Amino acid sequence: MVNLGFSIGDLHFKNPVLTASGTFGYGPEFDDFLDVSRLGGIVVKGTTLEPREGNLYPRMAETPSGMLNAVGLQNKGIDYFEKNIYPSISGYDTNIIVNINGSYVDDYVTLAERINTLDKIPAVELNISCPNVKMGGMAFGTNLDSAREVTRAVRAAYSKILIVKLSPNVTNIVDFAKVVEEEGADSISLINTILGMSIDVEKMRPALSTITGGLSGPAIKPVALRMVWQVAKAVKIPVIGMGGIMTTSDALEFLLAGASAVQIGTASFIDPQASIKILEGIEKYLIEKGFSEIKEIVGYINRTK
Amino acid sequence: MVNLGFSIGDLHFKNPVLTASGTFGYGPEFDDFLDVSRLGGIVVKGTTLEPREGNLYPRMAETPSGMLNAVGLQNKGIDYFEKNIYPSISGYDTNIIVNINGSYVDDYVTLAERINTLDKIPAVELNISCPNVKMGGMAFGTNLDSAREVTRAVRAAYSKILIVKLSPNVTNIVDFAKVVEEEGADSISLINTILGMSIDVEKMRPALSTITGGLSGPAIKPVALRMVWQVAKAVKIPVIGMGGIMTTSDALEFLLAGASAVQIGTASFIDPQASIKILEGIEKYLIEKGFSEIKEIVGYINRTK
Amino acid sequence: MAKRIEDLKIIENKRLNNDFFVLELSANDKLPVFKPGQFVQVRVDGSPKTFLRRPISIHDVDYGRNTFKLLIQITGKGTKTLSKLSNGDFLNLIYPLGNSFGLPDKNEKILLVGGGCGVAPLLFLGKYLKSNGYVPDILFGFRNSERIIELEEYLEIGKVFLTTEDGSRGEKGYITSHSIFSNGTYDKIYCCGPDSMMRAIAGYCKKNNIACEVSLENLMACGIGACLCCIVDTVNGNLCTCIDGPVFNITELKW
Amino acid sequence: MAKRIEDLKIIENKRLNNDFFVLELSANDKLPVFKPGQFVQVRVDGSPKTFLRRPISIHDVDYGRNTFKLLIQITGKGTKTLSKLSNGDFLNLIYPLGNSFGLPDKNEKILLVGGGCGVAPLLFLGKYLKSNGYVPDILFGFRNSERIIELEEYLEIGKVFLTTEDGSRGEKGYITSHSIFSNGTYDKIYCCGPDSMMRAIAGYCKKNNIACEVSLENLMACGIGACLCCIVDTVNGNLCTCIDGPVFNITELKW
Ligand SMILES: Cc1cc2nc3c(=O)[nH]c(=O)nc-3n(C[C@H](O)[C@H](O)[C@H](O)COP(=O)(O)OP(=O)(O)OC[C@H]3O[C@@H](n4cnc5c(N)ncnc54)[C@H](O)[C@@H]3O)c2cc1C
Ligand SMILES: Cc1cc2nc3c(=O)[nH]c(=O)nc-3n(C[C@H](O)[C@H](O)[C@H](O)COP(=O)(O)OP(=O)(O)OC[C@H]3O[C@@H](n4cnc5c(N)ncnc54)[C@H](O)[C@@H]3O)c2cc1C
Ligand SMILES: Cc1cc2nc3c(=O)[nH]c(=O)nc-3n(C[C@H](O)[C@H](O)[C@H](O)COP(=O)(O)O)c2cc1C
Ligand SMILES: Cc1cc2nc3c(=O)[nH]c(=O)nc-3n(C[C@H](O)[C@H](O)[C@H](O)COP(=O)(O)O)c2cc1C
Ligand code: FES
Ligand code: FES
Repeated sequence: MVNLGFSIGDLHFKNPVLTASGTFGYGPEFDDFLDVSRLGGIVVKGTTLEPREGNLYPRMAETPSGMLNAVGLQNKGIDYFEKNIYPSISGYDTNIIVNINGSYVDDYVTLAERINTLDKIPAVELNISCPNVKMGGMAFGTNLDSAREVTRAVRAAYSKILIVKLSPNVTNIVDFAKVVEEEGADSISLINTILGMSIDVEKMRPALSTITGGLSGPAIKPVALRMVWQVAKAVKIPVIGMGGIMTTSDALEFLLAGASAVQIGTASFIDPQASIKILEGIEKYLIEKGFSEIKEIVGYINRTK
Repeated sequence: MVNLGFSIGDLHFKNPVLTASGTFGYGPEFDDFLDVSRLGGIVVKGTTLEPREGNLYPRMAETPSGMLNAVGLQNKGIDYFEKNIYPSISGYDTNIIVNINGSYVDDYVTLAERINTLDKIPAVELNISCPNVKMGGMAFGTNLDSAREVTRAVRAAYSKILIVKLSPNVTNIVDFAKVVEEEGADSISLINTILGMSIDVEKMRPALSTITGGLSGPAIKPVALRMVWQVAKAVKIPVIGMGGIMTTSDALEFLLAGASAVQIGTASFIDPQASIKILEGIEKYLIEKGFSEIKEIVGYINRTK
Repeated sequence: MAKRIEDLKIIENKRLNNDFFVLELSANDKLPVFKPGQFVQVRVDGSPKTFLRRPISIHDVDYGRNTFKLLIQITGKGTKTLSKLSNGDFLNLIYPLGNSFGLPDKNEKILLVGGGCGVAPLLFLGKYLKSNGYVPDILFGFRNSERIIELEEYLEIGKVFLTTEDGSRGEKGYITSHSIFSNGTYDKIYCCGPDSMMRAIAGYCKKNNIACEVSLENLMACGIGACLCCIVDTVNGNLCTCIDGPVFNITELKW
Repeated sequence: MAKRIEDLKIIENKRLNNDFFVLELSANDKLPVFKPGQFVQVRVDGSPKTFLRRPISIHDVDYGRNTFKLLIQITGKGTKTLSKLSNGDFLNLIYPLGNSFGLPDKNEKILLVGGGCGVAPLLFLGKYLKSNGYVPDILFGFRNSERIIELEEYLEIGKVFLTTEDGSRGEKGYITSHSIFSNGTYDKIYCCGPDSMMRAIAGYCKKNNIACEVSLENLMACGIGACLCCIVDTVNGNLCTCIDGPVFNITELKW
């Protein structure tokens, strides 16, 4: 048997396969397809203080080996989450992480404080990288000072595990990684979607109601992998990699590049069982290659010549 | 008959389909497949002052709907170009544009001066966006001050049409577009490749000798299109769009978003006749939609609600 | 009803005309009981242009043979690829998905309206209604006579009326201008087809106080309520077409 | 010789064993005269994982029937897709590409060495040599007997020697340890196969002063000298495998 476990701070994960925010609902959506408790963790839908309706339809466009989305953080707000959703998912035997979003620093802080009180939520993922909202979101993740400010404020207010999710829409991702590490983040997750666009040539108009949206799926994998590799070399805290992971081999690329764990996003739309298949595939790979612990392959390419 | 022509400054192009630097050789490589003179223009291989061997093998990796390359500006230098290549291609009845590259500002200036003397080269494309060289290249294209400095210096030394090719690896592409416009560029072309990476999971090592490389092909199209749209709205000079254009429909997306012309890159590897097919397709589209001039569709989506 | 993901065997791929074909799929395990209006998410393998699954309605079910059918219109790359599948090939499906059409009240006079690929779910619905004692009228609209599909099975359900845009068969014009609407008085209309058609029918129903359910064809990524891409603006806020629909009563919609 | 891009019809797809198959392709226009060692760039349609063309050597030519063959080893997604093509399907090719093997001097004793899919170009080369009056020996290496392809056609060219890694047929071990190398004295060796094998053969040739040409299998994007991805470091600087090769005399290489 191989040891797939890893830790962020004092939080143990039984394996390195998590699901990405906004692509796995709250978990129950997938109960028919897999045993959610087998996953290393699930990052639930982007949550805000107040309920949000998100952007207008159409919110999605297919692109070569990828998709654009412009959901815009539709969710019922933290009150509803606490009262209606939290009770129904806190039975999962896995780490449930809430992805938090705000328009102002205070929003993030209040959300983190609220979630601090929820026993079964051991971590938050600070989303400073949503490209689909007018205020907040990516604005925090593409400006070093804002990234610093929001991370610092949440860290001061929140005592459990703090993961900060970075935006790929920046010149130098390492600068952002270092800033959030300095401000006390326990882990960094990346990448969120890349800002993209699509036009319906027959109708001569943008495919999305918002014109631009976030690109995800295999198309972005090479960019995501490069950023994860850059960040993992530059920080000491664990890095969670994502972006276009569809197969075991994709997930292994991220681990070999230095990610301690991966998140499965868009893949779950195409194969709701993708996360579990990847988990099984990683275990098989380790056995075949003769490793006994997942950490032996984390950052492997940086250790050899 | 529809009018496909457009102009950059006083330079007329008979149609808006050009080929992208580094993907079409110098032209003769494609003589067996198409009549190069039918194209709106060809941008020849990245050229430097001195001959360069480029990076070590392997320089290429296939990715989902795309490819990574790490050629690193292999070329025989400007002397060889002037003596051996220029005479053999100056018979093409199309605009031949030289893509120039350097490690220092002076390199760019000297190259531009040299090319200023070549009658049959009406324009240069200033490549400040090559991700595959250690010095120069993308370093100029990801720093506003450097972008300004190199554009200003070349503009002062070079009197013909100056196109500046931007890097997509920045937080805010519009800032760069405005700077080079201010410094007197006649046109902006974008995007160059996006920095990416790939790992051979079986061999447990990076797929490229340089670890990272430039991502091109359909995978990057949504990102390229978004940037072209952003830039075209922000500047007054003509914009040349590229990034993942494989079909007529792809090219039309860029034109509708605001590009005055397009460059065909990676597509020429898969179908050496792609550029001509796209040219024919654009003409057909204009006729079917009842337009008589290409400029009627340039930026169309910005004119309607 | 639990959703499943499964490779189903194609036992027939029948081309109806240039635009339409019917796939008959055979399941290994016993089929669940489908409800009319439900759909499946089809994985079109192979092409970079068909990255996401494609939602397709359940067209007909044969519990005896443990098979069901999809009626598909070729509209793009994905449906084109599907049209080339051969008997014996396997197709990966997530199913059954979505809510369903509601039964009408007793003795109501019913009309089924379908345009283009919107006719697909109406066969299953029609058979279901018939087995529950209703005899609905059926109205289909097609671009021209070449696109009309075989109508035999529908004729067993009720009277069938047609429009074609070019008048090559049935009444000429759009479906919404068919004389049936000025003559007939229906108590309930079930409708599936292009957005513009459904909106027109919904408008007519509202004006004439006719109950109406429509089956929406919004763009979908996941089909299982996870992505929130398929939303429709309703009186209860944004709902998901894939789990709260695809069938909506027009009183819910902000049309 | 002008390069062309053309849809060629598959007139036979013959499976040799688990790993290898042969496609026979028929051209509409009269085939150009191919040179042994040349290759084609195949467009594998459909999958996002086979974005680029795949380089495949010309395995055999039949000018009379205006057809030629490709011998392909299934090594990944692209070759797997190709293996499933049926008679009558079309395949888009750019061809003919690359330089060619050089004729040996008169009366030289020749050995052809092939490993894995490296055997592909050697049939065409062998036939060419034979038609020019040479009787080469042939040495092939395979992983095990199950992977060995049919050898009849090669036996008509010259003596055939075999190694398998597990000793299930021919001599046991790697190709480079075959006894032929200690017994035979060749004047020229033509070699195609995995990099490590070609390097070992090249080393042997250098030590023993034997002329040697190898056909490289570098990764290619364009195949026509436009992308500069396929380079090999030679005494004359970086050359392109696709236009300056794929055949190189080992004296040119920095091995
Ligand atoms: C609940 C539901 C049931 C449906 N039932 C049927 C049916 O029974 N028969 C049938 O022929 N069609 C049906 N459709 C429409 C069908 O899904 C689309 O025609 C199909 O997805 C087009 O795919 P394509 O690759 O051929 O076209 P492309 O134009 O290449 O598709 C491009 C993108 O747009 C999406 N798309 C395009 N049109 C639609 C559409 N109308 N609805 C949803 N997504 C679309 C595709 O999924 C893809 O992401 C249904 C749609 C929905 C939502
Ligand atoms: C000049 C030349 C002649 C060749 N002749 C033959 C032949 O006659 N028969 C045969 O079976 N094979 C031949 N090969 C090798 C063949 O091109 C590869 O096996 C094939 O490209 C693998 O594709 P895939 O999609 O199945 O594998 P994948 O591993 O899925 O391919 C992934 C990527 O790697 C590339 N690639 C992988 N292996 C090679 C390789 N060895 N050479 C070049 N590119 C590679 C693919 O093109 C693709 O970009 C030749 C290669 C070259 C360069
Ligand atoms: C439909 C959709 C909704 C998403 N919503 C969120 C979100 O609410 N919060 C967040 O941090 N990321 C969100 N993401 C981004 C993903 O979590 C992930 O970072 C991104 O999709 C890249 O991974 P992938 O290519 O594996 O999907 C969303 C992505 C998609 C496709
Ligand atoms: C193999 C290769 C070599 C390239 N060399 C150059 C170069 O020398 N100079 C340059 O400005 N861009 C170079 N590019 C970038 C292309 O010109 C183009 O900007 C990029 O590939 C995006 O377009 P595409 O997706 O259509 O290929 C190169 C791209 C490739 C794939
Ligand atoms: S399609 Fe994903 S929520 Fe409906
Ligand atoms: S493969 Fe492009 S230059 Fe050789």
